[in-house]
Amino acid sequence: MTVRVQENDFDPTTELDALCAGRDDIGAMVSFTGLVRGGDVSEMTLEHYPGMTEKALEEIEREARNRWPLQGVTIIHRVGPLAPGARIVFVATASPHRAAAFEAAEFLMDFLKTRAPFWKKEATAEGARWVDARESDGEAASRWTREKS
Amino acid sequence: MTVRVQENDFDPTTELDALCAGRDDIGAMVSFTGLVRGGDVSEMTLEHYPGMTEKALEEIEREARNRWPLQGVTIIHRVGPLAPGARIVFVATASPHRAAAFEAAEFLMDFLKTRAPFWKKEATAEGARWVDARESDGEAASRWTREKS
Amino acid sequence: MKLLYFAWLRERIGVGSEDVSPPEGIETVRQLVDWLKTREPRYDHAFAETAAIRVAIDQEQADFDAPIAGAREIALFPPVTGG
Amino acid sequence: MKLLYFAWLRERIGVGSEDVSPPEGIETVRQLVDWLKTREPRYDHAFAETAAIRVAIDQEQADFDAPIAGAREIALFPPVTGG
Repeated sequence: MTVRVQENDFDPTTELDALCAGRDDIGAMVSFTGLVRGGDVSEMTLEHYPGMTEKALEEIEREARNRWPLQGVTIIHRVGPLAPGARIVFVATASPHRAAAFEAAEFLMDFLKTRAPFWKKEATAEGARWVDARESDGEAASRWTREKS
Repeated sequence: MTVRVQENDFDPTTELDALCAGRDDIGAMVSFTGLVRGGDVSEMTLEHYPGMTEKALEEIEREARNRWPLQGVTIIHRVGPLAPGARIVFVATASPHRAAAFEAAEFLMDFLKTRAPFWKKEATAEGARWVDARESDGEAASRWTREKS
Repeated sequence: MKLLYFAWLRERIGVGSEDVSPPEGIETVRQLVDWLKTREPRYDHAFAETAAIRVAIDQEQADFDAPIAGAREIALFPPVTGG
Repeated sequence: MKLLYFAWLRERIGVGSEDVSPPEGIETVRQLVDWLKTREPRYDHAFAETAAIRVAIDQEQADFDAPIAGAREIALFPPVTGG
């Protein structure tokens, strides 16, 4: 299990290799990489709540492991200023089977987006603005509760 | 769009970087990496149908693009002998939004497993055996037809 | 008791954290926020819409009716937008 | 007409490809396979269970009732197991 909050960029291959290092019982690894979208955004700044962030990510990771047979989970979230096209977030899962790896990665992203204390501020030509929470993210997260009930 | 059948290994970071190179309108990239599982398997050999394989993969890719707003798709499948732990297959999708990237990657894998002409042969201490097609793979692929009808 | 503010809440209040000693009778997060609003206009402005504000007590998500007795660290912030 | 065999079908027949000239009256894949089975025991063994065999005509998936007239390349193989 790897949970990291960092300013620096990360390398997907290094993270995927670490996830399956030294074992040969993993059949499937799924990764999600979130990127800064440009358009009218010239820079994105990520603020977070040190201490709580790591706790929240570890709790999300624990929930995923309770639901799926996972052999490894990696969650990396960058903070600070990021240029368009830059990687923001990385989530990877390892499992014997692909359905579990896919579902768990999607679950991790849905919960990360609604429960982990990160906030995005966009710089544009008209000034800076805080990104509003999207209703669709809340809906995406709540479907995992509905499905289980 | 990248579709490759090759004996050599590949590098996930290189492939993901190529998928989003020179643009900043991609918000989400999902990758799937399939690995050779060990256990009683000492080596896995992948046979394929040159010519048809590429066509089948390109058709699968086209179908995914018809269903989801994808900005890029990469499909790489290795052939020849592979050791336990080795990468076999890589599928990556790029989209403005994560749900499309996740669904399309899962769709690509389900269809690749049931439509692309690859065959696996496992070497074990008791000899070599051809892997049987799994019924669950057929079910996974057919759910995409049901959902659309 | 340490209060933490994030994102636009931090910007409106003007500080990221501060130590406060709420008077007796302030027992819930809601009462704490109402008390803060009486202190200075910047708090009133920041907390104008409490529906848009989330709270964590000692780094665990909580709600506005949660008791604050014994809390070391209370964080107030807008809905999260990471990922 | 070129025939291609893959995986255990290739192993049972002993070659990966061969050129054949089916006699007149062989119009579908099923008839082609039935004709092959009459040639030598190794074909009979390979095609014992046609339910477990898939076919592609000129690199497109087809079924056993598909006509073979005009086909350049017919491939016979077990269900695929890649990915």
